[in-house]
Parts: sequence; C-alpha cells; structure tokens
Amino acid sequence: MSEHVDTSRRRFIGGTAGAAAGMSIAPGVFLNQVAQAKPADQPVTSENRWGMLIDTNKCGDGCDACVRGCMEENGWGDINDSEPHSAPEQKAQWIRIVELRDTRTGYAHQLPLMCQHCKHPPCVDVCPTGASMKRADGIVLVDKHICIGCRYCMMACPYKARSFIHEDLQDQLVVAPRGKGTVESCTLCVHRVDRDGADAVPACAEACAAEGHDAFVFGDLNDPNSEISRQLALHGGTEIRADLGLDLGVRYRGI
Amino acid sequence: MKKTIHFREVTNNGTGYWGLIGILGLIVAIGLGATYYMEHHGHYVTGMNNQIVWGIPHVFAVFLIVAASGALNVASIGSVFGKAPYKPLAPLSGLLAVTLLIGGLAILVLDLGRPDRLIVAMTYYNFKSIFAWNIILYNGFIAIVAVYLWMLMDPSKKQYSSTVGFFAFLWRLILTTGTGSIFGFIVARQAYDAAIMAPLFVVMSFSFGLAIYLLVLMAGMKWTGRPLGDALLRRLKNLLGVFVGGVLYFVLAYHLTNLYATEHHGYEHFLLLGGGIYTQLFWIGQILIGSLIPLAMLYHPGLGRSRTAIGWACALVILGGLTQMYTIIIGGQAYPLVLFPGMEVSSSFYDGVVAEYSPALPEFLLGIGGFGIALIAVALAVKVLPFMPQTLEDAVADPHHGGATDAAAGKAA
Amino acid sequence: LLASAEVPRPDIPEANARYSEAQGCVEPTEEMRKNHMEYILHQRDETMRRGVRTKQYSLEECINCHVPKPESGKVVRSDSKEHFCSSCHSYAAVKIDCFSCHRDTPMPDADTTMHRLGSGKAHHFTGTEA
Amino acid sequence: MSFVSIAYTALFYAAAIVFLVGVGARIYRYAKTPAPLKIPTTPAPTTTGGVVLRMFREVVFFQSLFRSNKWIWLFGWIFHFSLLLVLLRHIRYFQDQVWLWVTLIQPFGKYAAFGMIIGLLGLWARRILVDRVRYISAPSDHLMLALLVGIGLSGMMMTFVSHTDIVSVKAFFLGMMRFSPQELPTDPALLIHLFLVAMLLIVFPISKLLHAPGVFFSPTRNQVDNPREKRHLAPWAAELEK
Amino acid sequence: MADFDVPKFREIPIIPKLEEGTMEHSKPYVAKADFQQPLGYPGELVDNWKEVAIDKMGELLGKYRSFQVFLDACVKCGACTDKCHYYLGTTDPKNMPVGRQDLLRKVYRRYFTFAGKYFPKLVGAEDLSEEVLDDWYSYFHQCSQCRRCSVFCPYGIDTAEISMAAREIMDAVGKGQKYCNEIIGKVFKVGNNLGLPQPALENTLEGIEEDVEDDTGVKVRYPLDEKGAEVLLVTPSADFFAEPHVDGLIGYGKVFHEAGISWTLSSHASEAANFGMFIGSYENMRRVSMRIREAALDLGVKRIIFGECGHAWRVAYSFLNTLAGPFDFLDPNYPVPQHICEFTHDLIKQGKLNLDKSRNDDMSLTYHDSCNVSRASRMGDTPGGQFSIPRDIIRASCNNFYDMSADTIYDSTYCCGGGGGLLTDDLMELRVKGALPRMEALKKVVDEHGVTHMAAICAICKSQFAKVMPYYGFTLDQIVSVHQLVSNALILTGQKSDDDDDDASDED
Ligand code: HEC
Ligand code: HEC
Ligand code: HEC
Ligand code: HEM
Ligand code: HEM
Ligand code: SF4
Ligand code: SF4
Ligand code: SF4
Ligand code: SF4
Ligand code: SF4
Ligand code: SF4
Repeated sequence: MSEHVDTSRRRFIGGTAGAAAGMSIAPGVFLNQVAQAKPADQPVTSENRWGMLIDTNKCGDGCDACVRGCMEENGWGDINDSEPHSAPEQKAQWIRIVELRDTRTGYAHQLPLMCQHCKHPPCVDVCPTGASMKRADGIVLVDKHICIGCRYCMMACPYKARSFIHEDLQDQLVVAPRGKGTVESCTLCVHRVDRDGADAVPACAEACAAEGHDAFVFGDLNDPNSEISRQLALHGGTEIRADLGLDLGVRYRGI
Repeated sequence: MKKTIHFREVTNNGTGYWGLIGILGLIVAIGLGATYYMEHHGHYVTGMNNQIVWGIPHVFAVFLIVAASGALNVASIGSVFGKAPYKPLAPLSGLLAVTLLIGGLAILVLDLGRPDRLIVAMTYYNFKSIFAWNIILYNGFIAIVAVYLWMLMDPSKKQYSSTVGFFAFLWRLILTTGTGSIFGFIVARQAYDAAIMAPLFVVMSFSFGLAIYLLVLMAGMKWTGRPLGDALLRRLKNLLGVFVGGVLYFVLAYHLTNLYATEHHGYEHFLLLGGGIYTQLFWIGQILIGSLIPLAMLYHPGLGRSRTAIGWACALVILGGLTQMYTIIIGGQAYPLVLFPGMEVSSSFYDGVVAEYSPALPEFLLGIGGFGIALIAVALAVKVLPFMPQTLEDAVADPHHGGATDAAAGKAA
Repeated sequence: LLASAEVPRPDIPEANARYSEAQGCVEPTEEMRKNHMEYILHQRDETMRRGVRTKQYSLEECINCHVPKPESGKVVRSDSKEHFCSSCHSYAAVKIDCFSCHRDTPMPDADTTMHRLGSGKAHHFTGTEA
Repeated sequence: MSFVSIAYTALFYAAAIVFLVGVGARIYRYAKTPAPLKIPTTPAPTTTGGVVLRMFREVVFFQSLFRSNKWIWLFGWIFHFSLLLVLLRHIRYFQDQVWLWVTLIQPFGKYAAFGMIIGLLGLWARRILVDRVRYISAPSDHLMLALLVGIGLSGMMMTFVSHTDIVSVKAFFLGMMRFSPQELPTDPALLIHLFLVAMLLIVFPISKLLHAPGVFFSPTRNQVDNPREKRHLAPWAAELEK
Repeated sequence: MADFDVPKFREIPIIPKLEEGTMEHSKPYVAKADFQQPLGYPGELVDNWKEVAIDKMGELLGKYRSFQVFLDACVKCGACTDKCHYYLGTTDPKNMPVGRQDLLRKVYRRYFTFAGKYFPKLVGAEDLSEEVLDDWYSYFHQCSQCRRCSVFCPYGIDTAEISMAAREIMDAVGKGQKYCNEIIGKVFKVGNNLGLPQPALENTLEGIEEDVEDDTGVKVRYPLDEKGAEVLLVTPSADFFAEPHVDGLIGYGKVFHEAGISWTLSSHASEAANFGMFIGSYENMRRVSMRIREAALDLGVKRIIFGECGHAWRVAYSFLNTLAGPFDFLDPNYPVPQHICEFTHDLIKQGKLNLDKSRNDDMSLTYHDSCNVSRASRMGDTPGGQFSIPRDIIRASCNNFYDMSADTIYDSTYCCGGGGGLLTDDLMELRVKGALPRMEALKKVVDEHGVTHMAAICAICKSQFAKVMPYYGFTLDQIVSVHQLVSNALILTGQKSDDDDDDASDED
C-alpha cells in the first residue's frame, strides 16, 4: 500500500515542472495522506464527487497559464498546432479565460471557464446515443466511441464548454485521443484523476500553481474533510448561472 | 351511377418525366457531392463553427421534418375528421409526409460529424434524450404512415384506414411537438426557452406541409394531365390561408409573452430591432414575404382564383418558412449566452458577442439535396404505385360543390 | 504443415516485446487472432465509462508493443501495410476508425515493457495488490 | 494437416466442380436449345438495348414480381439484395489484393445478413401461411429455405457471436485456389457454415436455384419484339422448309 | 340456366381460398380417329403411350428453349397463383398457373432430373400414370393460353407454352381434343374453321354488299378471290355471318372503300384463325399458315391485312414471317402482315375518314383487350401500340368511352374465358366461370359510368361474350366489334343524308 502511494507521489512530483511548484502544492498532497488513488482495475464509484474551486481573486490580469497548461496536457490549441485548417471560431477550446466587467460599477476581472461537470448535465440529457455521459464520480465526459457528432450537446450546454473537431488530426497525445467529427470538452484531467485519486491535480491547476497564482483547488466534494469541502464550508462559493439549478462541480469565489 | 375515384400510377414516359427525374437526380447528386466534400475535409470547410453549431443543413432539415408531419394533415382531415373531399387526397399526402421526413433526416444524418456511425445512432439510445425519442418518433412515423398507406390503398383493408389514420394523426402531433421540444429543451438559450415553442411548431407544420403539398399536387396533376377541380383547390388554399394566419398569431404570442418576461428582453430587442441580418430576415423574410404577402394573395378576390398566384403564394410560404427556421435556429445561436447577468463578458471563445455565421455553398447544396431526395422519391413512387387519383374534378372529388346528394358523397368516399 | 510460400498471408511485423516468457501477446496468439477486438472494445468501455485503467488490454499498450517508436528511423502510420494493425486489416479488408483519434504510434517516451498484472515489477499504477 | 482440413479441402474441390460443371452444362443446354418462335410477353422492347434494359429491371428490381405481389416482392427483394451484399462482402476471402469497393461495402454486407434472414423468414412464413403457396410447395422448397437460413445463421454466429480466424479462413481459400491446401480453423460455426455452403453449391445445378441463370434465358423476357422486320428461324424448323 | 353454379360477383376482389378438385370433371370431348389422322396423330391412345409421351417430352425439351427453361426455373414463389381467371372462377388449385405447370413438371422431374430420379418425394416428382394423363387432359384444357401468368411471373414463365407442349404430347399419344383437331382438319380441307365453301362465301358477301348499299346508298364492294387486288384481307370466318362479327367485316369494307384501295378475300385462305397454335403443333400451324402465303402468291396481292381476331393476330404478327416467310414478294413499304386496326388508324390520322362520333351516342363503351393481342403481339411501331391504336379508333368513332380498372386492361387484361381452343359447348361450365373476372370489371364500369357496350377485336372473345354475358345479367348484344363502331360513325363519300340514315338504323 504505502509503496503504492509513494510511487504515485514520485511520479506526480516528477511530472511537475519545478521545485517551487512542488513546494506550493506540497501541502495539498500531504494533507491528503489518507486519501489514495483507487486501484486501476476498480471502477469509479459515487463515493467521490470530483470538483474544483476557483478563486477569481487570485486570478491574475492577463494570465492564461491554466489554458496553456491544459493545451500541453491534452494536446489541443495553437501551441500544438492541432487544428491548422480550422478558422479561429472553429478551433476547440477546452478552457478559456473570460473577462468580466460589471456594467454598473465598472469592476473588471477574469476567470477561467471550462466544463462545469454539472451534476444534472443538460449535455448528457440531450445526447441521443449516450455518448455524453457522467461517470459515477461526477466527471462529465464524451465517449467519443459512440459520439456521432450531432452537436446537440453543444446546443444544450449553458457554458459553451464544448467544441467540435472540424478536421482530421494526427499524433494526438495518448492521454487525450481526439479526432474529426466528434465533440470534446474538459475531462477534468480524468486520466490524472484515475491515476492519483484525491491527490490528482488537473493540468490547469498545476499550471496556475506553477505560475504562483494557485487559484485552483481540486478535490472530492463528497468528502467533508477534503481541502475543497473545507474551503467551501469556510468561504462559500458560487456557481455560474446557479439559477439553472445544475449543481456544478466547478465553483467560483469572487465573482 | 356511382362516381368513384380511381388511383393510378403515373404513366408518363416521355422526356418530361425522365427530364424531371434527371433534374432531381442531379440535385440529389450535387447534394451528395457536397456532403462528400464536407465530410472528407471535415466541417472546417463549412461556415459552421463552435458558436453556430447547427447551420443551414439544420434549417433545411428541421423545415422538412416539420413540413413532413404537416403534409399528412390533408389525409387526417379526410380520415380522422371524415371530410369526404379530402379522402382522395390522402395517399399522396401520406407519401409526401414520408418522403419529406426522409429528405429531412437524410440531411441530418449526412451532416453528422461521423455519418459512418449511423449504426451507432441506431443501436445506442439514451432514453432521456428528446433527440433519441425523436429518432424513435421519426421511425415510428414512417412505419405508421406506411401502414396507413397500405390500408388506404389495399381495397380489402379500407375499413381499417380511419383507425390507422387516427393513430397516424396522433403520432404526427406528438412528433411535431417532439421536434419543437428539441429546442424547447435547450434551457440555456434565450430564444428557445419557451413553452409556446411546441404549439408554434405544430401550426408551422400545418402551414409548411400544406404549402408543399399544394405545390406537389398542382404540379403532379397538371403534368400527368389529370383534372383538378377549382372548388377543391379553393378549399385547400383557404385552409392554407388559415394556417399561415395561425403561424402569424403564434409568432405574435411568442414575442409578446417574451416581452413580458424581463430576462428575455435582450433577445427580443436583438431579433426585433437590433439584430442586423436576423432582424431583416424576421421582418422582411418571415413576416412580410412568408406571411403577409401570401395571405394577401390567397384571399385576394382575383389572385386567389389564379392557380399561378396560388402556386406563388405556396412558394412564398415555403420561403418564409425557411427564413423563419433560419431566425429560430441560427438567430437563436447567434445571440450570445448569458453567463453572467449584468456583466459585460468577452473571451477568446466569442463570449458576449453575436456570433458570426457565413454559410458555405456546400451547406446549401446539401439542404437543397434533401429537398431533391424528398421530391425524387415522390416522383418515383407515384410511378410505381397508384398514389395519385385519376381525376379530382369537382363533380367527382367534391360532390357537395357539384350539388350532388349526401348519399353520393358518402359513396364517393 | 503444408503451408507454402505461394499462398499470400499477411506480413505481420514482429512485436517489440513479449508479455511473458511463455506467452507473446496478452492472451494466447490464437485467441488474439480471433478475438482481439472483443478485448479492446471491452476495455474501451470499461475505461471510458467506469474508469478502469488496467493495462493488459489497453490500446496504448497494444501500440507500444506492436508499433515501432517514431524515432527509430521512420514513422509507421496506421494506413500503411507495415503498421501492425493494417498488415492484417488490409488483408482481411477490415476498416477501423480507431486511429482517427488514437495515436497510431507509441509516444516517444513510451515504456514498451509489459509485465504481468501485479507481478511486482508493475508500472506506476497496476494491480489490485502488490 | 488435420483431418478436418483435408476433408474440407476435398469437399470444396468436389463441390466447386459439381457447381461449375453442373451450372455450366445447364447454361450450355439453355443456350443451345433453340427458341423456334418469337414469344416475348408484350409490350416488349423492339431493340436489343431495350431488352437489356428490361432484363436489368427484372433482375435488379424484380419488376414483374413487384407488379404481381407486393409482399412476395418485398421479402424476396430484401432477401436477394441482402444476399448479393453478403456475397460481395465474401469476395474478400478470395482475393489477395482486395478491391477497394469490396472493402468499402464490408459494413453493409455485415448487416445485410439480417436482411437476408428477415427476407427468408418472410418467404418461409408465406410458404406456410398462404394456402396457395402451401399447395405448390414440395419438401425441397422448404429445405432450400432451411439451407439458406442455416448458412445465414451460422455466418452470423461468426460475425456477431463467436469470431473465427478470418486470416486463416482466407488463407485456406487462397490456398485452394492455388492448389496449395492450407489449414482451416475448426470453429464449429465455421465448419457448419462451410459444410452448408458446400451443400448449396452441390444442389445448385439440380434445383430450382437454376432460376438465377434461367431468368436470362427466358424467351418471354429476352426476345426482341421484331418478328415482322426480321425473320426468325430455328435450325430444326428450317429443316421443315426443305 | 346452367347445371352448375354461376360464380357470384365479389364485392372487393379477394383471392378465393382454394378448393381441390372442383374442376376435375371438366374435360372436352376426345378427338376421334377421323380428326386425329389428318393432322398426323395416332387415332387413339397407343399402347406404349408412356414411352411415347416421355420421348415426346424429351424431344420438345430439345426443340423449345422456353419449355426447358420454364420447367427448370420455377421457384414456386406463388406470384402467378392468383393471376389465372380460371383459378379465380373455379378455385381449383390445379388451375393456378404453377399448379397447372406442376402437372407436367412433376413428370419432367421424375424422368429428366437427377433429384427427381433419386429423391422423387423430396422434389415432388411423380411417375407418369393414367391419373396423371387424365389430369393433363382435364387441366391442360382449362388453360386458354392467355399468358396472363407469364406477365406476372418473375421469370416470365408462360403456362401457355407448357399447355401447348402438353397438348402436343397428348396428341402424340393419341389423346387429342375433338374441337381443335376437327377444326384444323376443316381448314386443311375447305380453307376455314367453319367449313364454308367458296360458293357459300360468295353468297354471303353479295348479301352484305346489298345490305350496305341499302343502308348508305353507296356501293361498297366485298370482293372474293379477285386477282390483282392490292390487299389480301384474311379474317376469321365468324366475320362472314355471326353477330356482332359481321358488322366488323362491313366496317372493313367501308374503310377500304373510303381509302380507295382495292382488296380481296380469298377462299383458299378464308380463315385468319390458326388452331395449330392451340395444340402446340409447329407443323400444323405452319401448314395452316402456308395457305395464306399460297393465296397471296396466287392472287398477286401487294399487302396482307388481318381482320379482328386475337390469336390469329398473334400467329400472324409473331409467327407468320417465321412459318410462311419470307414475304419478299410483297410491297416492302408495309409491314407484313398488317392489322386492320393499324390500317384504319393510319387513315384516321391522315384525316381520310369522315367519322361522325355522335352516331354512336346511343352507346357508352368500354374496351376489352384481347389476350393474344395484348400480351403476344403488337400494333404500330412502338411497344404498346396494341393498346393505344384500338382505343384511338374507338375514341375517334364515339363520344363515350371509359376504361375498365387498370389491373384488368392492357397487358393485365383478363381473358374472356374462351380462348386457347376452349370455345366449345362441352366446356361451357369452364367458360362461364373463367369469364368471372372480366365480368366483374365490366360490371364496375357499368355501375360507375353507365357503360352499355364492350368492344373487342377478337372473334373468340366476341363469340365467348355473346354466350356467357347472359349468365352474368348482361345481354348478348352488349359486345360489339371495333370496326362496327367505325362502320356506324363513318360517313361514306356520297352517302345518303342523315335523316335517311336514321331510318336505316331503325331497321337495325
Ligand atoms: C507485451 C507486448 C504485447 C502487448 C501489450 C500486446 N501484444 Fe499482441 N502480440 C505480442 C507478441 C509478442 C505477439 C506475437 C506472438 C506470436 O507470434 O505467437 C503478438 C500477437 C498479436 C496478434 C496476432 C498476430 C499474428 O501473428 O497473427 C494480435 C492480433 C495481437 N497481438 C493484438 C494485440 C492487441 C489488440 C493488443 C492490445 C490489447 C496487444 N496485441 C497487446 C505482444 C504484445
Ligand atoms: C491477425 C490479424 C489482425 C491483426 C494483427 C489485427 N487485427 Fe483487428 N481484426 C482482424 C480481423 C480479421 C478482424 C475482423 C473480423 C470480422 O470481419 O468479423 C478484425 C477486426 C477488428 C476490429 C473490429 C472492427 C469491426 O468493425 O468489427 C477492431 C476494433 C480491430 N480489429 C482492432 C485492431 C487493432 C487496434 C489492431 C492493432 C493493434 C488489430 N486489430 C490488429 C485481424 C487483425
Ligand atoms: C473519436 C475519437 C476516438 C475514436 C475514433 C476511438 N477512440 Fe478510443 N478513446 C477515445 C477517447 C477520448 C478515450 C479516452 C481516453 C482516456 O480517457 O484516457 C479512448 C479510450 C480508449 C480505450 C481505453 C484507453 C486505452 O488506451 O486502453 C480503448 C481500449 C480504446 N479507446 C479503443 C478504441 C478502439 C478499439 C477504437 C476503434 C474501433 C477507438 N478507441 C476509436 C477516443 C476515440
Ligand atoms: C440473377 C439472379 C437472381 C434473380 C433475378 C432471382 C430472382 C428470384 C425471384 C424473382 C424469386 C421469386 C420471389 C421470391 O420468392 O423471392 C426468387 C426466389 C428464390 N431465389 Fe432467387 N434470384 C436470383 C439468384 C438467386 C440465387 C443466387 C439464390 C441462392 C443462392 C437464390 C435463391 C432463391 C430462393 C431460395 C428462392 C425461393 C424463395 C422461396 O422458396 O420462397 N436466388 N429468386
Ligand atoms: C466458400 C464460401 C464461403 C466462405 C469461405 C464463407 C465464410 C464466411 C465467414 C468466415 C464468415 C464470418 C465473417 C465474419 O466473422 O466477419 C461468413 C459470414 C457469413 N456468410 Fe459466409 N462463407 C461462404 C459462403 C457463403 C454463402 C454462399 C452464403 C449465403 C448464401 C454465406 C452467407 C454468410 C452470411 C449471411 C454471413 C454473416 C454475415 C457476414 O459476416 O457477412 N456465406 N462467411
Ligand atoms: S458544463 Fe456543459 S458540457 Fe459540462 S457538464 Fe455541464 S452541460 Fe455538460
Ligand atoms: S455530439 Fe456527440 S456527445 Fe454531443 S450530443 Fe451528439 S452524440 Fe452526444
Ligand atoms: S481539468 Fe484538465 S482538461 Fe479540464 S481544463 Fe483543466 S487541464 Fe483542461
Ligand atoms: S493560471 Fe490561474 S491565474 Fe492564470 S488565468 Fe488561470 S486561473 Fe487565472
Ligand atoms: S395462360 Fe392464362 S389460362 Fe393458362 S394458366 Fe396462364 S393465366 Fe391461366
Ligand atoms: S410466378 Fe413463375 S416462378 Fe412463381 S410460381 Fe408461378 S410460374 Fe413459378
């Protein structure tokens, strides 16, 4: 057991860019001593519900490190030159920076927006084949093997979290197969989550931390002792368009 | 003497018929070519993008699907409401309903990101999805109308035709409601989040379906040299007028109720005043060309008698219907999602701005190809099976008009 | 065996590694010839829907073992007959669309050693028990 | 080589010979027997091109059957069209370099198996349920349907339930065609499938399946309607004039 | 009226359930030796009839591709089963076309196929026996060789070909049918089916000439054996005297008169009908046909035109060139032979006939497509001319014309029930029952459109209808010739005024 945890930690740290980053995430890792990754051959369960809390107050002006982190991890976006033919409006964006300005006060700030991993996801409700799906642990994915590319989920998603691939791709990354004619969105870095469980850090969060902003907290919303639950209990959090009642997995602070 | 209407295959064999088949075949071929082009390269060659995910193909497809259920209306009036003059119109009406639906579905399927996975679409069902339900509704519609046509056309099964016709009628109501709900279920989009969407689609189907039916009927009877009575045509065009008026009424009701709810003001302002092309399409395309002018033509004492004018009125209703679909489908997507009420938003993903959409030619070709599929199927079907009545003279088809007795009318049915 | 050279058979490239001393592939070769698609399609659903990420039938590992790495001279693409999968599939006229999404070559840093589940020399996240 | 492989090699050589020689001999006989009189069912085409078109409509769309009986047409056409697709899909077992179009139709051929079975069952149902058809059916008519259903189901077993080693099956047949026998996999479904196919090949030349070549030789369908323009005389009839 | 039940009209034509053996008793008289021998057949059933029959079957298999292919190709699909008017009228399964073929096919399989030789039960093969021969005699004389089954069979299997072969086999063993064989003998002896000798013909034609002159005031000629005439008219002998046939003949004469073309009948070939076809005998059919060639040569005509007769037109159109050709001594500008309808139609198109349609206003017409014209021959230069040309003529001659239901006309037409050598009183039951589908279709247009008369261009159809229509509540004069309509409507140049004409028609 312990060997196992060790292994995962070693790998995890190895995967992060620098020592500074390692330091800053270290607390999270150690705090979760008890939590552990599920064994690879066990299915995920509804005991966990993975989510993220994003503190927009920490989100720096003009920063887009999280976006580039995601691109690197999952192989999309211009830095990978992944969709050379598509027009800008046609290129996929799993996560984007949205700038807000309050029309009355003029207060402006920014936040990263990606799939909110809704508990009651409209994209899943409408998908004719069941390709859009929510795993037991709350992660919403597209099972591209049965996605027919109808784009109804894109119509239905209130957050424009999804993108359609408009052209043939090559040399995708192993962790994120993606290809023409199917729809995709943030996977909550599911490959990391499955590997590291509660210790996982999605690539965006990792990049944000590496940049020193540390706006993300990833964790198990079902576990009252998790960092994310404790933070939410302490400071609360908002859901974007909470009026829709979708019970989002991604929460924000400071909007 | 009891006058009976006989149905007969189209026997035209001349250049006219095969020329028509040739032209329609070409349209279908071009549509398929466009599809190949789009699927081979990927959707980047279209104007569709991650903001406007449903484009021109969907405008045509949804229009055809909606019109399909409306085309069955003529048969329903005969079978379900027992209106004798409509009975001889029923087989063609059923046929058109099926072919229009097939044309519309073909467009949808050919525009999928992965049309090669059609088998997946047929074997995996998410029963929570209204879309999946629609697939079942569509297949069921084709099946039930096929049975209905069988009952209508097999003399030994005639007695069942009104029962099956009734089911077909119910089914089609559910189907249009289902199609409307595709939009109704999209809660997040300002344009679609309205209960009135479903009844609006039902009236739209009446109107578009009848317009297409009328055109096909007039052309079919004329080109095959079969008489079509004035009184019958007058009934049909008056009915069309009622439906066009109905659509206008529901559109009015829709926008009025929207104006009542504050959260929809933005979208209403966008569509009715400040939406540029969408506003123009709404007022000029949908309201003026698609509703007011045809209404005027249909009810004008002089023009209303002219077959050419009726034909043009139908064409305008169809054109108006397509623009209406455009404003609903494209306009609804172009208007930005409201993520943070009260805030101005912007991003690299075009949040907060009206989305751009400039449709590419292949999209139109695919859409028109769908029409081609529907029409070529009609043209071929009337040649191999007796869908069309040999005559629709008023004296035979519309005995009340001819002043014949009720008994004769009963028999004519 | 009467097998003679004139009878065309697929020219299947050799794998980069063996599953174990006794067994080449992850299941007996006979079995793989017939049923490999069942294994990977099953694995696919398990992974996608239930988050099961064992390696034995992972497509990633198939490719790692069966397809040479890009840097070793040239890149073998899935549409070439030299690609392991296509060597057979072109012979049997079977088209697959897997590689429209999945890499058809191992990642440059891929580890091609495959060991039995829970053999102790496990990869970073294998077995049920140590 | 295993006993099974040897037995099947022998069986298929025998079946192929019976089939080719048998059907060839029949076709030769049809071609050789004169048609002394012009008996096309009119209205008939007046040119050879027209006859080709008529034959095409008969063979591809079953036009006469369509006019005659919609149910038989429906099931019959579904069956034959599916059969065609299935057989075209099977070309892959007999070609070293498989034609592109054969590769492209593979998925259609795969699901056509269902069409084939549905068509056959529909035809069988009619044979049992319709009194007129029941009256004219001999046991062999039922057996023929059973044989084809058997072939179809055993084939579908392999495609959808328990796979076989296609590569070896293909090598077996490529080997047969090159007179270099190969090992055949011994899955039961495959053995049953192939056995029934061999039976089909053997009965083909002595059964009603001769309708397939026969339709092309039917004088009522393949004659040009031009007796006034062209004198038509059979050799034995010419003898009478001497 | 009859010692059998006349079938009732069915409200919706539903395919009847089959009842086995209802028509087993129906058999025409067997030909006596006197009628057999002139045709070259044994006088009575020969002792070794089985071998002879099998040998004959073998011979025919080698001579007729149709026979060979049709016996092999049938898949028992059942498409033809409800297409035969005799099945619909009698419900006897052996009257289903395939049922009829199977009577012969089971013997073919037994003696000529591998499966039938070794597994007879499996493929329904049977030995040739007395019972089988009886069945043959019974049921192959319940086929009017109308070819309706052939239209609907996916392989075009033509039961007519099978019954012709069967009749030829039966003739070969000495079991011929009296009606056909006697008639063929008469043609050989006298020149026509009815056995009318030259003087009788001359007499009749003179009578006709007088009648026409009385009616119209115009001297229209009806010449016989006139050498050097341009046209030889060959017409069924019924046209010489029987109603309504003779009205047709009157019409032909008027048309020739108006066209100004010289024509003649021949006493040597005073018969268009060729019953050789009904018994499937190439040789006899050829012998009958040769008389026409001889007559044409003898009279030195330039064209041959046939009068209204269905199977005669089939033999003429499809076979004459083969049997008695080549006709290179005739005018190559005209097809050989021509149908009188083609001839009249051409004149109408050229506007050479002054037709007053209103003269037929007392009638409302429908048209019966005769089987052999519809499905075994053609008129004009385009396929389907055999349907449009007679209708064009009718439409040009009268105002009220209505077609019967689409599935009972054109090449789907129902046989009158009396064709194929069955037009004999010993088969009355069969003839009446077989007419049912046609009578139903007629009844429908009578009810819907008030049709009063049915026109036809076949001597057999006309005779048959005149006989069976009364069984179905019609009258025998409701059947008319097409050229009778032409004759009524045609105003000859120089014809008396209309008033006189009215008087004349009153006399009719
Ligand atoms: C550890 C390396 C390894 C992995 C992982 C592996 N294979 Fe193999 N595979 C082999 C070897 C080695 C052979 C050749 C065995 C032989 O020749 O007997 C083979 C043979 C095969 C064959 C039969 C080829 C032939 O010669 O007929 C197929 C099919 C196959 N593998 C498919 C797969 C698939 C699919 C996967 C993924 C689930 C996979 N393999 C994973 C090593 C591997
Ligand atoms: C030994 C030859 C062979 C090799 C090597 C091979 N395959 Fe296959 N594969 C086949 C055959 C044969 C079939 C099809 C069986 C059929 O037609 O029913 C097939 C079918 C499949 C299918 C199912 C396709 C469908 O549409 O039914 C998939 C998926 C598949 N293979 C994946 C792979 C992958 C991935 C590899 C490479 C790692 C691979 N195969 C290597 C022979 C092979
Ligand atoms: C349109 C894209 C797409 C196509 C096509 C596709 N896959 Fe996948 N596949 C994915 C995605 C996305 C995942 C999820 C990867 C993850 O979550 O780590 C995946 C995962 C898998 C997995 C589990 C991960 C692994 O490596 O074991 C298997 C097995 C798999 N796919 C097999 C297939 C096979 C076999 C085919 C072809 C028949 C195929 N896929 C075609 C997108 C695709
Ligand atoms: C040119 C090719 C062929 C044509 C035009 C053709 C046409 C037909 C038609 C029209 C029928 C009758 C309707 C029906 O029952 O479906 C029929 C029946 C049948 N055909 Fe074919 N066929 C062809 C080839 C074949 C082949 C190659 C086979 C088998 C390997 C076959 C097997 C059968 C069988 C078994 C029936 C009888 C169905 C029954 O018993 O009900 N056919 N065919
Ligand atoms: C020598 C000839 C034949 C061989 C070698 C052969 C072999 C096979 C094989 C190996 C399969 C399994 C395909 C798979 O698993 O993907 C199959 C399937 C099948 N076969 Fe055959 N077969 C032959 C002839 C026939 C014939 C004559 C018929 C029909 C009359 C037939 C009908 C089918 C059907 C319906 C299937 C299932 C659908 C499919 O996979 O295409 N086969 N056959
Ligand atoms: S944010 Fe959009 S894509 Fe993500 S789960 Fe919710 S509805 Fe689906
Ligand atoms: S695009 Fe794919 S995931 Fe989205 S709704 Fe359609 S099938 Fe489902
Ligand atoms: S969780 Fe992973 S996939 Fe989602 S946005 Fe962050 S990096 Fe991208
Ligand atoms: S990396 Fe962190 S700080 Fe930078 S944009 Fe993303 S969330 Fe904001
Ligand atoms: S030819 Fe006519 S009469 Fe003879 S079996 Fe066929 S349909 Fe009946
Ligand atoms: S239609 Fe033709 S093949 Fe079918 S049963 Fe009749 S004769 Fe035989």
